[in-house]
Amino acid sequence: MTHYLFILLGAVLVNNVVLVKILGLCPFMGVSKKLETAFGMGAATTFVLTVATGASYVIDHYLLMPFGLEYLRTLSFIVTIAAIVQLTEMVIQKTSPVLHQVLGIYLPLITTNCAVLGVPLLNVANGNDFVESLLFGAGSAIGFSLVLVLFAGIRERIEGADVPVHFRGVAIAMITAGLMSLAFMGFAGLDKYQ
Amino acid sequence: MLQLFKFKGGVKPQTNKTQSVGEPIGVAPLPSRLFVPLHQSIGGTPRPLVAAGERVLKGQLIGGADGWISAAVHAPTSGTVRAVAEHVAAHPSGLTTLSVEIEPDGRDEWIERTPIDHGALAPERVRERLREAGVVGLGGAVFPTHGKLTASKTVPMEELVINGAECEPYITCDDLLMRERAEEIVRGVGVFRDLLQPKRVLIGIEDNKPEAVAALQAAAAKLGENFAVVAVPTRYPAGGAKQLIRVLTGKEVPSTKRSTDLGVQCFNVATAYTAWRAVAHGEPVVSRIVTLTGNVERPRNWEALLGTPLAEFVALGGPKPDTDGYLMGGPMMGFAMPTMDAPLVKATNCIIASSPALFPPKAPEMPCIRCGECAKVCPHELQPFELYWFARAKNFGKTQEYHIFDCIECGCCSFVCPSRIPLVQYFRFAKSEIWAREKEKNAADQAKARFEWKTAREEREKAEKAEKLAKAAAAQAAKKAAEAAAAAAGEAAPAPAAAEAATNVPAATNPPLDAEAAKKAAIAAALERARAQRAAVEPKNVDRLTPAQQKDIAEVDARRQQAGIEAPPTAPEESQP
Amino acid sequence: MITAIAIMALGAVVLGAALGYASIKFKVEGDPLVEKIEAILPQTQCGQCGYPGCRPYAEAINKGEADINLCPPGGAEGVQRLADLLGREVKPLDAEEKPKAIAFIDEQTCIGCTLCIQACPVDAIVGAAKQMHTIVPELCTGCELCVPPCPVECISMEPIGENLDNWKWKYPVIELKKVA
Amino acid sequence: MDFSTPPYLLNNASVQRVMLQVLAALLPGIGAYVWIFGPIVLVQIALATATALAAEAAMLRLREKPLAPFLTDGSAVVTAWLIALAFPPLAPWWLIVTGTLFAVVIAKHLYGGLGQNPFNPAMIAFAVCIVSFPALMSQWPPAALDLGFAEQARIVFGLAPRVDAIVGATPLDALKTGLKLEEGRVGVSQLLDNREVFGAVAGRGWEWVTAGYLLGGLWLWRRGVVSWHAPLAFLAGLSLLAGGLWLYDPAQFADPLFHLFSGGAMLGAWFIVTDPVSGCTTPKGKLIFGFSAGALAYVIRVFGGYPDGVAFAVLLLNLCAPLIDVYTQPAIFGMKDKSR
Repeated sequence: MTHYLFILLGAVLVNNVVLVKILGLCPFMGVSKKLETAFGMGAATTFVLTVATGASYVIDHYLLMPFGLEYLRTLSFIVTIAAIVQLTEMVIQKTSPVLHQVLGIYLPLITTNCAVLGVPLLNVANGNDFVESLLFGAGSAIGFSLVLVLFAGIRERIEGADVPVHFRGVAIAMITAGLMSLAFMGFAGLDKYQ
Repeated sequence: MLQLFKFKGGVKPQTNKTQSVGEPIGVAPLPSRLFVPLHQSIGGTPRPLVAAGERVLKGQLIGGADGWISAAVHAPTSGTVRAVAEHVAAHPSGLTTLSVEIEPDGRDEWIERTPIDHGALAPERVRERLREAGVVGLGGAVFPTHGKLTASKTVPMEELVINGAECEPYITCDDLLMRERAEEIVRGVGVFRDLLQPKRVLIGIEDNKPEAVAALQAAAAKLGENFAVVAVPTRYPAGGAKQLIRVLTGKEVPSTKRSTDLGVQCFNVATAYTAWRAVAHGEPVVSRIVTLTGNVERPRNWEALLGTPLAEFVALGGPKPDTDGYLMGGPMMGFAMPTMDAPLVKATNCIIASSPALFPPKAPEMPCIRCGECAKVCPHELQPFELYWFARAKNFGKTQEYHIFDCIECGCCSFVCPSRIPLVQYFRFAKSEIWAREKEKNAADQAKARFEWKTAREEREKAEKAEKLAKAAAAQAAKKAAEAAAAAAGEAAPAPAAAEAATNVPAATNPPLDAEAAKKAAIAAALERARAQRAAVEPKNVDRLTPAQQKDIAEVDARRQQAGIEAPPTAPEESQP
Repeated sequence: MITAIAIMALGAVVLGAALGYASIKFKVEGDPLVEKIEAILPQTQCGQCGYPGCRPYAEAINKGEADINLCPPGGAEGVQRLADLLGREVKPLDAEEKPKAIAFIDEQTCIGCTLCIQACPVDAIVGAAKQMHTIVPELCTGCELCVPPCPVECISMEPIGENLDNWKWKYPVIELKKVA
Repeated sequence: MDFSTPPYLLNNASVQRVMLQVLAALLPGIGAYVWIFGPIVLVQIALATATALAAEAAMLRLREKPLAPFLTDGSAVVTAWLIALAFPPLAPWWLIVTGTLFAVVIAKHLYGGLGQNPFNPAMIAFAVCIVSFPALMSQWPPAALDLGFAEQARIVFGLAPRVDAIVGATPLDALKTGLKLEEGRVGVSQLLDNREVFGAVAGRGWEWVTAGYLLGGLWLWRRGVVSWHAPLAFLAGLSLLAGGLWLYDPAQFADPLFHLFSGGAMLGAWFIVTDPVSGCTTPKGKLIFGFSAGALAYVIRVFGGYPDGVAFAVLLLNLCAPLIDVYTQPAIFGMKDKSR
C-alpha cells in the first residue's frame, strides 16, 4: 500500500512533471493567466492523462507486445491520445463554451503536450504494472494541475505588480516557474526515504 | 443599561474638538451675495422656479423638488434674484452647477409660514411637508429625509437610531446643537418616531460629549419621551450610520440592503432639529450650523445661510496668515474647497482652515507591503490592500469581488498605512470607473434595443414599401399608357395633358398621413417622378426655339411614339415653374 | 506487417467510431460566446469596424474572421476586455481613440431633409420633413453616421464636457519619481 | 497641504519604522550568534548589507526609480541580515554576495521591488545557494571551535584553506547523518547525549541563538508588528509532527523541543513566515500558511535531502499563498450571517 502511495506522491511532488521533469511547459505557460482557466485546463489534462495512461497500458500489453509491435508504440500512443483529446474537446465545447474558447488552441494541443505522451512512455520504461501506471499517470496529472493552479494564482498577483517593462508577461512567468522549480527541489530525496 | 456592541476596526485620531466649543452658536451676518445651488441633495435636481430680477422672500421656494427622491430648495433670505446660472459647486472637482444668485436686501423678511400639527395629519402629508421644506440628512449624506420615513412593509420597525456621535475630528456643530437646542431635537425625533412607530428610540452620542448627553437626557425627561440617550465609546468612525446602528443594536447593515430591511432607521440630530422647525414653525431649511475651526483666530460654530460664499464665511473666524486652504467636512472624509466662491450647502457641517503645521504634507507614496494594518482598522472588515492592488492595476472586476462597494471611504486605512498610500482615492477612482462603466453598459443596452427595434421597423417598412411600390407602379403604368394615348391623340393641344400631369403631382405628394409607410412610399414615388420631370425639362433652351426646331422635335417625338417610346409627359413650355 | 496494419486499422475503427458517436452526442448548437462578445461591444452600431453593426462584428470575432481591435468606440479598454474574454493578446486599437462626443444639429442651418433621421441607427433624432430636426442627447451614441448624409453640413460632433454627473475621481498620481 | 485626497490626518507609521523594528528584534539573536561563532558573523552581515544596498541602488537606477525612499526603507537591510543569519558564518564571501545579489535582483526587483515579490528573497538566496553549493552551505564550524577573528576572516575571504577543523555541521545535520551512519544501532537519545555538539536542548550554543530569535519575535508581536497567527501555527505544525513521531518512535525521532530550538525554526517562525509580502494576509490564511510551513519544514529536514527544511517549506508555501488568500477571505461587515 505504501508503495502505491509513494508512487502517487512521488509523481505529484518529488518528480513533478512540470517543475522537475520540465515536461508540458506549453500549456503551463499558455493557460496560467487566470485561475479559472487553469482549473479547467488542469481538469482536462488530468482526465486525458489518466485515461491515456490506462489506455496505452492496455494497448501496449494486449495489442503491441503480443504481436511484437513495440516499434509502433509512439505512433499508437499518439493516436490514442489524439482521440481522447478530441473527445474531451467535444465534451468541453458542449458543457462550457467559454472554457472551450478560453483554452483555445491549448485544448487540442493537449495532444502534443509532451507530458501526456511522456508519462505513458515513462511507464513503459519503468516497467510499471497497470495499477502503477494508472497511479503514476494520475499522480503526474495531479502534479501538473496543482502547479498550474498555483502558478495561475501567483500570476494573477504578478499581474498587478510593477514588473520592469522588459520582464512583463512571459519573461517574468518563466522566472517564476524557475523559482517554483527551485522550491520544488525541496522535495528531493523524500521518495528515497526508507 | 443598554447593552452596547462593538464594531471591528476604527482608529483614534486626535479629536481637536475643544477649540470650537468654547463659544455658543453665533448667527452669521448676512453675506453680500448668496449662491444657492439647486442640487443640494441626493436624487433629482430641483427645477428653478425663479428668474433673474425677481424679488424673493426668505423661505420662498426657488427650486421645486423633481421626483419623489428630491428635496426642495428655498431662498435663504429676502432679496433680489440676480441670476440663475452656473456657479462653482461645493465639490472637489471645482465644476459648476446651476445655482440661484441672490442679492440680500438686508431685511431678512420671511415668507408666510404655516405650522402644521403633525399628529393630526396623515403621515403622507407630513412626509410631503418635509419634502417641500427641503429637509435632508444633515450628517453629510444629504439624502431626502422624507424618503427614509416610510417603514418597511414586511419588517417591523424595531429601532430608531438618532446619530449624535459626531466622530470626525474638529467637527462640533452637532455637539453645540445638542447642547443648545436639545428640546427641539427631541421634538423632531418625536416626529420621526410617530411616523415610523419603532419599538425603541436610541440616541447615540460619543462619550467625549458629556454635556450633549446630559442636555438631551434632560430634554427627553422634560418632554416625557422614553428615548434612550446613550454614550458610545469614542472611536472613529462610530458616527457612521452603519457603525452606530451596529454599536447600539448589534445589527450589521450590508451594502446590499437598506437599514429598514433590518428594522432600523437612522437620522442625524441636526436633521431631527430641521424637521421640527419645518413641522412646528413652517420654516424650510435655509441655514445650518457650521463649525469654523482649524487655523483660524476664533474657532466657533455659526448658524450660516446656505449659499454663503466660503470667503465671506471664513472671514468670521479670522484665518491666520499661513492658511493654505479650506476643507469642507472633517479631515478624514472632507475635501478641499475648490475656490473661495464655492458656497456653503446643506452638506457643509464644518469648514477647517488648514495650514502646513496642522496637516503636514504627506510622505511620498511607497509600494504596499501588505502589512495588513488597513485590514485591521477597516470598520467594514474589508481587505483594503487587496482592493488597492486591483484598483491600481485597474482590475475593476476583482475590486468588486473584494466588495469595493462596501467601502464607506472613512479613511481609516489611509490613516494607518505605513506606505502612505492614498487608499481612499484609489477606491473612489475604482468606484467611479465602475459606475461610469455601468452607465455605459446601460446606454449600450438601450442603444442595442433601439437599434434592433429600428431594424425591425425598417424591414417591415421595406416590405410594405415594396408592396406599395408594386401597386403604384402598376397604377402609374396604366395612367401613363392612358396619357400617352391622350397625347398621341391630341398632339396639337398638349396643354390639357400638361395640366393633368401637374395636378397629378400634388395629389401624389399629399397621401393620407395616418399610414407612415404609405407616405414614405409616396414620397419615394414622388421623388422618382420629380426626377423624371427634371430629366424631361433638361433642355432649358426650349422656350426660345425656332418653329423649325419645334417641328424637328415634334418629328422626333412622333418617331419615338411610333417606336413605342414614351413621349415627354408635359409640354416644354408649360413645365417651366 | 499485416498484423501491424490490422492492429492500426482496428485502432482506427474503434477510435473513429467513438469519436463519431461523440460528435453526435455532444453536438453544439448556436454559439453562446457571441452573446458574451456582443455584451462587451458598445452598441453604437456605427459600423466603423467594417461590419454592419455590433452583432455582425461579434459574430465575425467569434468565427475568427475579425480582429479584436477594430472597434474605436470601445477604445483600448474594449480591446482589453475582449482579449481577456477570448484569451487573446491585447493589440493597440486599429484607429485613433476619440473623446466621447454626441451629435449636435445646428438648427439655423437645418433644412429638414430627414436624411439624418434615416441614418440614425438608434432613432435619436426627432423631426419631420421640412421641419427642424434635433438630437435627443441621452439617446445619441456618438456613432457619427448622421454626419455624412447631411446635405447642408449642419451636424457636428460635440465632445461631452465634464460635468458633475459624469465627473470621475482620478487615478491617484504617483509623485514618487525622483523624489530623491 | 496636499489637497488631492482625504484623509488629511494621518498617523506616524512608515515602512521604515516597520523595518527598523524588525531589525531591532533580530538583535538578541545576532548577539548570541556573535557570542558563539565570533565577530566574523558581523562581517558577514556587513557584507550582505553592503551587497544588498548596492544591488538595490543599481536596480533602482536601472528602473528609473528614486533612490532615497527605497534605500532608506530598510527592506533591503532586513533581507540582507536574514541571509547573513541563514548562511554558515564561515561561508566564503562570494557565496553570501551571490545569494544576496540573487535575492535582491531576481527575487525582489524583477517582480517590481518592495512589496511585490511573491517569494521571500532571503529564502530564495538560501535555496539557490544550497542547491548550487550544497557542501559549502552545510559546513558549520563546531560551536566549540575557538578560532581567532583574523583566522576566520582569512577563511571567509579565501586566504586560508578551509581546513577540516571548520567543516562541521549544524546539530540538526549532525543528528541526521549520525542516525544514517549508525543505522539502527544507535538511538536518538544516545546521539543527543553528546553534549559537546548538542548542548542541553538542541545544540550547543544554538539554543541561545534561537532563544534570542524567540525573544525578538515576541517583542515584535507585543509591538503589533507581526500577528501571532503565522508564527504560532508554524511552531505548532513543526512540534505536532515532531511530537507525534517522537512518541511513535523516540529512538528514531528527536523530541519536539530539539526541533523547535535547532536550525532555522525560530528565525523562520518569527522573521520569515511573518513576511507579509510573500505570505498569507488573512488570519485563517496565516494559520494555514504557518502550520503547513512548519509541517513541511519538519518533513524536509527529517526525511528529505537537505539539512534544514525551513527555506524550502517557506518557498513552497509562498507558492500557495495567493491561492490560500483567495479561498480564506474573511466575511465582511453585514455579510457574516449566511442566511441573510
